[in-house]
Amino acid sequence: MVPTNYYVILSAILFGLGVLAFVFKRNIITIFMAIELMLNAVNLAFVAFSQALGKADGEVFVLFVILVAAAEAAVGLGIIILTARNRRSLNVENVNLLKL
Amino acid sequence: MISGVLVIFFVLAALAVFGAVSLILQSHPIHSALSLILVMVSLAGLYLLMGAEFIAAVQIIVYGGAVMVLFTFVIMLLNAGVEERTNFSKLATFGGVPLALALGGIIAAAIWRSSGHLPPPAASGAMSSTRELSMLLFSTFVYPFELTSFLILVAILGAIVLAQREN
Amino acid sequence: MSEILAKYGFLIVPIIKVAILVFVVLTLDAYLTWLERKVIAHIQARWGPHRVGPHGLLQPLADGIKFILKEDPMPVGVDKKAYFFAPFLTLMLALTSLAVIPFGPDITIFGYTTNFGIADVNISLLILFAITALGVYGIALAGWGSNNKYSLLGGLRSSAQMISYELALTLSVVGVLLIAGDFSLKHIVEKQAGDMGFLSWNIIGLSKGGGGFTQIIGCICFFLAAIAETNRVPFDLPEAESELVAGYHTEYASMKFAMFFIGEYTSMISVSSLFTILFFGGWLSPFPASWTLTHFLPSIILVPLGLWVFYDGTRYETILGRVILPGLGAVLAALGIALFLFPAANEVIQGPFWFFAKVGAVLFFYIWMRGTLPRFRYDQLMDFGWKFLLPVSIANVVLTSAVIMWRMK
Amino acid sequence: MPILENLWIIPLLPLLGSAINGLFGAKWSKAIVNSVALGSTGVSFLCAVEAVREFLSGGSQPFRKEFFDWIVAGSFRAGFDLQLDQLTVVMLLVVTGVGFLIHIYSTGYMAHEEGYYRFFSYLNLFMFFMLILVLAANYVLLFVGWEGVGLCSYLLIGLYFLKKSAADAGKKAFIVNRIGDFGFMLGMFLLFRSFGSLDFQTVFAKAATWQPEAMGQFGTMTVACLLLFVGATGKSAQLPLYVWLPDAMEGPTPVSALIHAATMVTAGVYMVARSHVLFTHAPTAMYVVAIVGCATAFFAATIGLVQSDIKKVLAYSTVSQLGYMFLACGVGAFGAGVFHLMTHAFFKALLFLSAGSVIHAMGGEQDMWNMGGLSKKIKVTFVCMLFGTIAIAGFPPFAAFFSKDSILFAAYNSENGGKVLYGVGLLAAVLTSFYMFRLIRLTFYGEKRYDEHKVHVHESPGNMTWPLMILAFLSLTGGWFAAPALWGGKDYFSEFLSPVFGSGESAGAESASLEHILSGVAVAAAFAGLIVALRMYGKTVKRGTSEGVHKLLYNKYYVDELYAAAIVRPLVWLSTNVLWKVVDAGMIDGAVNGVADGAAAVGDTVRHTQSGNTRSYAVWVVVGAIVVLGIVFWPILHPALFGGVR
Repeated sequence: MVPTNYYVILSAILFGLGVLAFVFKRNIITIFMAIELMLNAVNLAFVAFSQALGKADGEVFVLFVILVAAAEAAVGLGIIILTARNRRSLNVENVNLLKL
Repeated sequence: MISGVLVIFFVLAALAVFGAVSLILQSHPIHSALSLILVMVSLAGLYLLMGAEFIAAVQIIVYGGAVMVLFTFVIMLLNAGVEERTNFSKLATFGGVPLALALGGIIAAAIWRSSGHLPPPAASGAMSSTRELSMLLFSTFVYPFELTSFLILVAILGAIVLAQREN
Repeated sequence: MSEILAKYGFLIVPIIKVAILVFVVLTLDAYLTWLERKVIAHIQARWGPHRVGPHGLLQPLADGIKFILKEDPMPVGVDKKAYFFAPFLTLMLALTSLAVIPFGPDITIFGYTTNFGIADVNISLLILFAITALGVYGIALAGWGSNNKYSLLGGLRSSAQMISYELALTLSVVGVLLIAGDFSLKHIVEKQAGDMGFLSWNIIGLSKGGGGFTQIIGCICFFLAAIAETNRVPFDLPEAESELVAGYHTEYASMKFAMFFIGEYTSMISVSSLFTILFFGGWLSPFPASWTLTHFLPSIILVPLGLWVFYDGTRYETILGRVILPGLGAVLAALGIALFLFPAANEVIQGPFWFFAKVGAVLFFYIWMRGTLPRFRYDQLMDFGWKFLLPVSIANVVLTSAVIMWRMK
Repeated sequence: MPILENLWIIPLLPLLGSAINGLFGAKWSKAIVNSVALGSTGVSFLCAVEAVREFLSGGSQPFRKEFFDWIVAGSFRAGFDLQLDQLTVVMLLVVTGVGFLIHIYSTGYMAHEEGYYRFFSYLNLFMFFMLILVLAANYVLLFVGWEGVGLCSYLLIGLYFLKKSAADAGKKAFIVNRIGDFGFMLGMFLLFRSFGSLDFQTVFAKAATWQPEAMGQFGTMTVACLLLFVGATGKSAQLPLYVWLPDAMEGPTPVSALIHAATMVTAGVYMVARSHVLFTHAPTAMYVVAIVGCATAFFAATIGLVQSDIKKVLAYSTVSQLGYMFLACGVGAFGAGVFHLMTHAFFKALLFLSAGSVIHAMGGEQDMWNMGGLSKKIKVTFVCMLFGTIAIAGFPPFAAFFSKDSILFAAYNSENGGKVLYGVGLLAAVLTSFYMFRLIRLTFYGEKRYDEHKVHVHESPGNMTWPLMILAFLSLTGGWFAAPALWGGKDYFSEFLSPVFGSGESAGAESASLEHILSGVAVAAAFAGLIVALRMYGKTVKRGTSEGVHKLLYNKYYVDELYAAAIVRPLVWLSTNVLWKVVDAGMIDGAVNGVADGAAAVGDTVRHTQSGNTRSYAVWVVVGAIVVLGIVFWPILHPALFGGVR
């Protein structure tokens, strides 16, 4: 059998990569994907723990996470479409109305 | 001696990590999306390995079949081109890698030390786990569940309002 | 021999089954195209293919050879990865979806019991849906990859369409799931078994336990959604030739095109099988089990068919016709007689016989619709999916669960 | 409906009238405004009469009712409590009755003035507050009425606010009253601190149990009484705060009659009389009151001698009459004080209204040197004014004869320096009769000193003359309650009030002889004044050249100039040079601007983190996550960081 640690470490690695993508990508959509990647990493940890502890609560939370991610995707992509429409660009570095 | 399960695990894990890395390295959003789908599918495989069939199926159906399709759809709709490598943010350029690594490292270290004693995930019977899931969902977590449905409704409305062209 | 099976069966049997299944399904696809062309031709008062072989029976073969031999041009400016990946993905997923479908009850050969199908997973339905859900990527990537506005529009349409109809597809099944209380297709079929024959199928729902409830609404919703999922008429907008030359596979030729082609028909088959399993009792005979005479129906059908084919072949003027058709007829007739003589084999054949009969009917219905109905407009498609299909299937879920609750107390 | 049970009706009616007129009067015709104002006042007068009837028929038991709680904080309670006892009865009838008459008069007097509806709205509002003042059953509610009437007097003095002098007079009245009110409030606080309540019942009940303080001792009671008296001096225009009243004559004459002669200015006297229990326990305060009253009486009378403005004369006479009332209170003759208050209300209202009628006739002329020989032209006014003059001068059997006589008698009887007080009071009486008859001579006799062709002298309309006649009748008969005291009988008025004040001065038969002598002296004094006046202002008079004492008196002892130099200018200087330039501009603005500048500076430095670049923000998020996780996981992590073994 596979020790729980492996799953969890894998999820940590994926999460780190997600953070990296989150910081490094310039395309709004890709950044959004990075967020999804982090969510997936968290889900993995959830499932691993819940299976290890023999409780389904963790999986319930995974379900919630997935649902919320779906909702988030709907709204977020709507926002992205608007942004792209208004600024003719998907590069977050061009979306800088707040700069000094 | 390495058991077959372990082999499968490592294969899937390697796939997932590969997908995540290529998500970062790919310059075109649609390729990033494909790599993300790869990650998700391999994660679904891992769930199956752990005996969480239902979660695995939902992972593929919702994430793979709906969310990521939405992403690709939007990418096609906006006809997103290759990502331009601007570097306006010095902070992100120089501080990004170490910080992200530090974060991942902290989490990894903490988990490594804290979850050592846990037993390996035991694949309980699929239907049993699914049934248990539904029981919890409709007894303990019923209010969060209903709230989530409401949240999704709100999200749908918000998406419609956002995406419609004002005229 | 049996001990070998007992020892390495877990390895050998699946391989054999996969081989058989792939062969059968590919042939089936090929002749499905033939059937489609023929049927539509007759609907439109034409002859359809009738040059290659008697009644154009060898047409599929010719087509296959043509596909293999054709040049495979590569348009400029395509996104190579996506362009190459898409057809493989489509075909792969289509074939994989067959893996979890039980074509019949468990069978025992040489003392080795195995399920009539490749994998017997207890969440086969979920897996099937998962695979169908991934199916959209083939089309979307094809549309995106082959740098062409028609393809892109096709891909966009298909991805939007699939997301929209997947909901209805999944929800329309929930009723059945509620009745069966199980994700396993095998169990779902067994739940429909009853001494009242077809009356206890889910579409009628008079199962002997009294636990059933008619799923006619779910059945209709599922069928419509399935057509949309497989991009068939009247929902074949991704490849609407009158608007987008050939939709997402405009830029594809030869083998890649063939892959899309085979993938489409395979998914048709798998969806029809799922339809049969969910609502029409899968491999169950429409007659009560007590009517043992009905077990001879295969022979009763096969023998006259074979004799007619034999007779029909003798009237052919071409050599090929004179050879092939009578041979085929003879084989069929012999098969019928053999089944009649060996009851054991007959018993084995019962399940698959009914299964394929039903699937064939459903496929014929597909073709029939294609020959009959016009294509929807895009907004009509969306309105139909969101404003009619989805609410109706949700209503079905509510209704069924209410009835079940009422039965429980 | 028993009015006594619903006393609130009496003040409420004028309030309604005021609200209606104030809100809608602008668009309505004079007739409607009249009917609203007169209706509300008249009905409330009738209600007051009915309430008094019920009170008397009910065995004249002091009535008191708490209608609703207004302020309740801890042990402190200030409720909307109204009470009705003999003292209140007197005030109530005077206020509503005289007020009603003056309302009637005003309809004629104000007929051609602008701000008609405003005037009546204010007048009704004044009635409301005055009634609250007299009906109040605790100091807080009394203070409400107190402030309210002050406000109304301010509004009414400044009715012609376009006239600078009027606006200034209003402000002056308001500010001077503030000083008095300050003292009054301090007194209230002290009372609450020492008695734990401001309710008349409780306060007086507790106070009655206290040991009366000795003469010259400044105990709690004395201080409280003195503070209250400061308020009284402000409201009732006593030394040193009398200065606002003469200027208040800028207001319309009916206002002067109602507020600055009949009712409001007597509020101080009423308040002192109301809290007589406290004062009787503080002889020092009593003495101060007596001296101040007496001094004011004389002082104001002297100023009144030489004034040329007819209303100014009456104003100073008012001040001196109020002084008489305080003198009475000071020597413990509260009954006499209230008695004089009532009679004074009658005849001073009469005098003012007549003066108003004269001014009306002269077309707004107020300087007596430009009048003369009016007696033929405006007979009714002349007769009425003559009645008032005789009354105030103190000739029997007119009202003031009895009231002033009883005051002087009480002063004469009072110990420690009563004789002196009596003497000064008598002198003031002489002066009073002098300046009043001077006024009569200058106004109504001699040859006319005005231009016939410019001024068309005419008698006032009925709605002005009728109130005059009624008031004339009242000022003739108003004093007859006390008549029996002359021949040793009972002073009915004091008898009536005795439940409130206790039977103070009992005019026994043994002192009857003395009283006869004293009243004879008083009449003699009045005659003296009359004779002198007639001799000095004969057929032909001309404006006196003012020098020496005359000049001093004519300029009112330069009191206003004195105040301006001593108080106003230093205050102005302080406000401009210290409070404004240093405190406000320097400290306060400095602090505010400093805070703002500091915030701006901080923002200037911090805003550099807001690069506006989303990726930088993402990095910041990561940093935050690292910090939080580091803190949370520290116990798990530190062996790992420092090479610890699992």
